[in-house]
Amino acid sequence: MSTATLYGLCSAVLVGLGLFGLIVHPQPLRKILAFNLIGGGVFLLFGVVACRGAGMGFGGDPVPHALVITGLVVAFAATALAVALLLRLFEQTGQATLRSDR
Amino acid sequence: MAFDTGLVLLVLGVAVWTIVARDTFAAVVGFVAYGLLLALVWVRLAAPDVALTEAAIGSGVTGVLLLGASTRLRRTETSGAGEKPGITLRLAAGMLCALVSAGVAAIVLKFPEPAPTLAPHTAANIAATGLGNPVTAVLMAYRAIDTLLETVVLLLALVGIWSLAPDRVWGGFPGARHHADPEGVLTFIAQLLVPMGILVGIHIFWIGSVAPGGEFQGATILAAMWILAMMAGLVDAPSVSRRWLRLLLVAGPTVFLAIGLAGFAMAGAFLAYPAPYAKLLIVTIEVPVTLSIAATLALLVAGPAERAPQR
Amino acid sequence: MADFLLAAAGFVLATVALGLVRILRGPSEADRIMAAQLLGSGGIAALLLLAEAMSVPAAVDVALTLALLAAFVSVAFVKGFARSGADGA
Amino acid sequence: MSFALDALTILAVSTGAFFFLAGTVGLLRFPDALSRLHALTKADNLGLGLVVLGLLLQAEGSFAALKLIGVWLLTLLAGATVTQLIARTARPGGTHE
Repeated sequence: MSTATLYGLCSAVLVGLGLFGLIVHPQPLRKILAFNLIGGGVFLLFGVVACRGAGMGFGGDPVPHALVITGLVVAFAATALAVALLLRLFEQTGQATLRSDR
Repeated sequence: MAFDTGLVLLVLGVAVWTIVARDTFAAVVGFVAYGLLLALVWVRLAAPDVALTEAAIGSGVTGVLLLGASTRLRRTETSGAGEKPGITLRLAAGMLCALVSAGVAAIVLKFPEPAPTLAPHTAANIAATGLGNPVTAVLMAYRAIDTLLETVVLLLALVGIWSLAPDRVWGGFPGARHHADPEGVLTFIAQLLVPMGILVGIHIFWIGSVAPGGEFQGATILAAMWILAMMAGLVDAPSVSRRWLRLLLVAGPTVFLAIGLAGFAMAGAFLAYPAPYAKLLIVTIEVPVTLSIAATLALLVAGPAERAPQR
Repeated sequence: MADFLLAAAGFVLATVALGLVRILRGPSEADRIMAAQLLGSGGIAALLLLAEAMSVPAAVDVALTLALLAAFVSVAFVKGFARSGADGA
Repeated sequence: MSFALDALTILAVSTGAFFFLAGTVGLLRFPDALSRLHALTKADNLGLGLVVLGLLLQAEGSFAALKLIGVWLLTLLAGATVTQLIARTARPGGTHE
């Protein structure tokens, strides 16, 4: 097994783990954390694809690298917006829960 | 190979911890460690540009954002305990996720040979941009429209956050005012770290044209230093209705868009650079974009207005 | 030489990973922050060793960024930790 | 000459790695938070310092060396300050910041 494959399998497990946390955790902040965990796994998959595409004197295919950089920044923006929404919910209701019956 | 196996096990261990930790604060500590380890993974995958971004945004700034949120939400920790889904649902979720993992793993194992790559195209065209770093060249030339839209997305997220402010503090100051203790340790560290950090940030931005680094990484470091100065009470967060702040935020995307439109006249297409001036134009775009992104990222962490503007 | 440096990076990483048990066990949040700090400096050491072992000088820049951001996160840790007992706002 | 430098690098890096081990053992085995803090700072300052020292001997050019020292100084500074903040909060009755 090559190094790239090893990290590829790692990314597969990370996506599954993150998805599990996203479904199972009741607290929204934990869901946001889990979502970022999935993000890490998906970006890693891009990294593996890039690593396999090395050539022309580059250590990896620069196009997926650029995509991941863009993705990381956008993921941060989404996380910040989600956190702000959550804190506002908490301020408004005194609770941070997604249940609708309270 | 042994090193990589160990690193993978560590990453997975920290990820499991982030999911199963009972305490949210502890889970966030795990997430910061996860980002740090991923930065190491990116170096192993020969992607130092991404490693820089991961270290700065993925671990650092996201970590601070989530830490702040977990501290504020601490009192709600116990109330969520009764909502934990039953064992059946957990089991079903576990099966589903194992299935998804297995699917992704199958794709990884069945990657086509030889691997598809755009590296030759990048190598063939990089000379026209005058840049030495292929990733920066892709970000600023080949996928320039992505980068332009990204700066706009960041602004949209900030508008979204700002619009969450209640009416009574509309247009006010984000976050609590931190007061500097002139003899405090925090003031001391901030006074030393902020200038050093600004230097490092500019360095990382500047070498981006020839070596790993660039505007996003540099901007994130600058943003982190601004947030640090706010946390230490050295400076207050600016009121979100200040005109200079709004101008700073839109300066990057505006210059980017203007040069992009000028591409029609100069080179016959949107975001096309005439070859002899490509590097000059790219740097002209990068400087304001870096400043705008730095300001946007810092204000994204600062959150919506919480204190009324002074009359 | 490269092999030795890579092995040293692995050793440092494995060692500080053991320290992660402290994050798991706690008991206090100060302990968790300390374990994270140890992981931070271990990670930085591993990056510096990797930079030399793999001949990727840019990894030193990554280490520099990480050192800076680790300091930044630690300040936020301590601030959040000092406030967590109080009102929280 | 190069052989002697390599030997020194190996010595310094190995000693540094040993300090990381010592720091971890201290963090796991010491009974209370303050003595654990003591163990941690040793690993942080000496461990990383020795690794940096070993790599300095291999560094090409003064700018690369300067960056290595910069990394160490930043970690040192952050470590010392954070350590003090933690020590203050970990002390009984010292929860104010």
